[in-house]
Amino acid sequence: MSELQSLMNIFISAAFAQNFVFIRFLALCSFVGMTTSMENAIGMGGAVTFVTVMASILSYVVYQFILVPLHLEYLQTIVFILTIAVFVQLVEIYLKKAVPSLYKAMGIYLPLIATNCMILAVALLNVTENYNLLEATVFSFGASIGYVLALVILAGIRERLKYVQIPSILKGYPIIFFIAAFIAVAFMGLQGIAR
Amino acid sequence: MRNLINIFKNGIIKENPVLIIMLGLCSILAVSTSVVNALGMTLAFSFVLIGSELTISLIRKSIPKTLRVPIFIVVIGSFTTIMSLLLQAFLPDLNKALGIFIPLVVVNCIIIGRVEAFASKRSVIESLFDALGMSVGYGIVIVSIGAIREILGNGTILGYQVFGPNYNPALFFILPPGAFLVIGIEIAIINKILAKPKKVKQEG
Amino acid sequence: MSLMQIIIFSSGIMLGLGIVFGIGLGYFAKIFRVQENPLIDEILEILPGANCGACGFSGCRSLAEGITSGKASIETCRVGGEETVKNLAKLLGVGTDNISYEKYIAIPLCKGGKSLAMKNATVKGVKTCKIANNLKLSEKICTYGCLGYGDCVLVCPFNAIKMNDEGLPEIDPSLCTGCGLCVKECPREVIEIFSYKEKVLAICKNSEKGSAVRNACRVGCITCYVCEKKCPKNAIKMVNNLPVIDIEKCDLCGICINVCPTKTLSLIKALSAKENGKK
Amino acid sequence: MKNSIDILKLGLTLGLVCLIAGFALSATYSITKDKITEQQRKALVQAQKEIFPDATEFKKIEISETKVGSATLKELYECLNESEKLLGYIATASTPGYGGNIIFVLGVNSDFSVKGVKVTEQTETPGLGANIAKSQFLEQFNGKTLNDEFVVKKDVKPVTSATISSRSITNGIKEILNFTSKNVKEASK
Repeated sequence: MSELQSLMNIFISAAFAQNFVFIRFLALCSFVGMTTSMENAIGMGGAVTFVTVMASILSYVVYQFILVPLHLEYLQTIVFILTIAVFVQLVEIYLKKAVPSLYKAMGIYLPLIATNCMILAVALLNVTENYNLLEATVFSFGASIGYVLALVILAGIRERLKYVQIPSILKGYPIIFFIAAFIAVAFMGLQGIAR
Repeated sequence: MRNLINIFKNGIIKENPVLIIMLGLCSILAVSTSVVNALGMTLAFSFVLIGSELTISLIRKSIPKTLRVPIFIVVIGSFTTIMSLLLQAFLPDLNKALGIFIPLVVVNCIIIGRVEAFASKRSVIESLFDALGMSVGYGIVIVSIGAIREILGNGTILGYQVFGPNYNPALFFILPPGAFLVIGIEIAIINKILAKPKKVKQEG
Repeated sequence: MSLMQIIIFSSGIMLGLGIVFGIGLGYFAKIFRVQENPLIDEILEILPGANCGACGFSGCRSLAEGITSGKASIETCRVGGEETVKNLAKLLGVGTDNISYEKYIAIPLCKGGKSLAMKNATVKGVKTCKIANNLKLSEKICTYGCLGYGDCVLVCPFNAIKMNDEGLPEIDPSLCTGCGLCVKECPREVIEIFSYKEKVLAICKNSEKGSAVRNACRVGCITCYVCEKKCPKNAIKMVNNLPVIDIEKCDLCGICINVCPTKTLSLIKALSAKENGKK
Repeated sequence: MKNSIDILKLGLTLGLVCLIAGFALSATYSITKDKITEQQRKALVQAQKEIFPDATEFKKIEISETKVGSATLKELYECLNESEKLLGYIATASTPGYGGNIIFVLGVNSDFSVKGVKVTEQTETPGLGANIAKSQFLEQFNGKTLNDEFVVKKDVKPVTSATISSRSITNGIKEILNFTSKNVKEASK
């Protein structure tokens, strides 16, 4: 049935074909920073997935039931980012109380999740592609899976970088960007699989 | 006065937002397919950065601690929306070229970073100079990457043919992997210049 | 939708959202208040906040946590100096008498100012010490001395360093806390940390033989061994062509300072900001 | 009690900041509102003028946005010249391409053959797929009618190394042409 097929289509295109990190260049700040170790990457990926899915549902509801009836679509950027920021701050306060170990590991990156480009981009794309609620959730879930995939791939490679000879000039960030370039070529190959 | 110039110079070389502090990469890699786009993005970016840093440092005393992030976000968000409305009205083709990256200026990590680290602690004039320094620093990087990618990937600069008509451009540089490569090279160059050589420890 | 309606609706929605979120955040912050030791924030207020890491902790906040959990004593923070130790003692109700408090400061070991060091080039372009040192862009012949482009000035969180008109850094002992950031920053490691007790020091880093130093700088140490011979307590030993003075043996008689042909040796106490760098 | 006053104060401060922001935004929006709609109209009118140079009036046919196969029809206009004679129809539609949606304007003559095609917006791979927006590729559709096959490599020469983009725009045109000819017949009866 074509309903499920179009949902799968959205999921695959968000996670692989139009990967948010390698093709659309979103959320690079945390991508570069949080991939020093595998559990950092997974911890960050998990939190971002949760926040992205919840934020995209929240912003969909706010958009459809407040902005559209009053024809104030132009407020979408600021209303979305405000809801996302407040939502992330609530998650931060909750994490600090309930799971202090994860809170310590996240360090500076927790408030930066609020400004993670991907979450706002997902909310905005839900509007421009005028998805319904189910499609929007699948889209945000696909996008965050793509993000976690990118984090895990790079974290894996970066952990092995310690045992490898790198020319001194490329030490630190340049080598990471070179690796990202080659992974991006691989992801570009996937671009045709989902319309 | 010297201190202010220092802050301005700081933003360009010593603490270049992109190459040293490694922030704001999303917009740089995505938009720098041509110099015109890069200039447009710098224009939008500096408008929002200067506006936000000034407003935040004006009201920095009266921001309660728990509301710090939401207030920053509302101020930056409103400047971004004003900028995107103005762009849609007066520069429609730039708006189409930059597309989704105009609203994404609000989550540009440099603006949030500078506002939190600098503007919420320093006086208005210092924030102004810091914002100017950062915008120039950001502009230099994005325009240089834009130029490289446009010349190699498209064979044109600002739209004019550079290598003659039958040069088939190395498309690689317009596509996403090229962007990663170019910024990697640029960081390597800056590392080489600014790196402190490991000197042998002198005894005695 | 008339303009007035748009303005009223938008402002109304934003106001509504703002209030709802504000109250939500406040309420949430109250329920999930983490019982953190309030002492940490008080200590953090007293600490200088330079996050320089000289105390071995990864920043003032973790030092504050160390102090509250007893892992660190109150004078671990050298940077804060006497005034921080006193405030911390007052806050924690701990006596300060048994604490031997020693002040450290940073001292630039170079007297070769513009008028004293010989030049073999004039430099145009980016003026930072790192770049000059890296690309060998320095005006002075001496490759050990201070480059004079002020990287240390920028890095000092306490604004204790100023460049004098001789192009040499002057460190104000009252402001300097000995945190060591300038030492790390200087590409030629001209600046070093010393305890601020009275002593004699050789203000030069050039460890080459006399003749090479003589045509590089008028105030460099030309390894003439005069100070080593003349010192009544033979407290001075030449190591790597530079005199090292043994603090215990030296009784600050000052003979070596007067006898030194190039006036490289200086008495630390007298080394106030003004005098440094002049012949 | 003191706590709830604090919370209320927090709410009011954030509310106040948002109010000021909301006011500033709505002020800018009201200034730029008509300018933006005018810009959008201008892009569309310019595309229509290019396809039907001698048409003077574009009457919008009341038709809601409908999904036609994989493409979606956005708007449909009747084009009339000075003497109110029907010249043809203009349809704005979008079809999913390689990189994202391709938005194009299709001009249809009264005998339902293709008058002209213009691509107004696309995010295909720059340098490759983006060439479908160029006129050399689009002009080959002029004059085609329903009984043409609209199949890439057969009667439609694709853009080199961008078969997916060429195929998506080709079948987008085919479906919209098919849809317009069917629906307009009922509408004009």
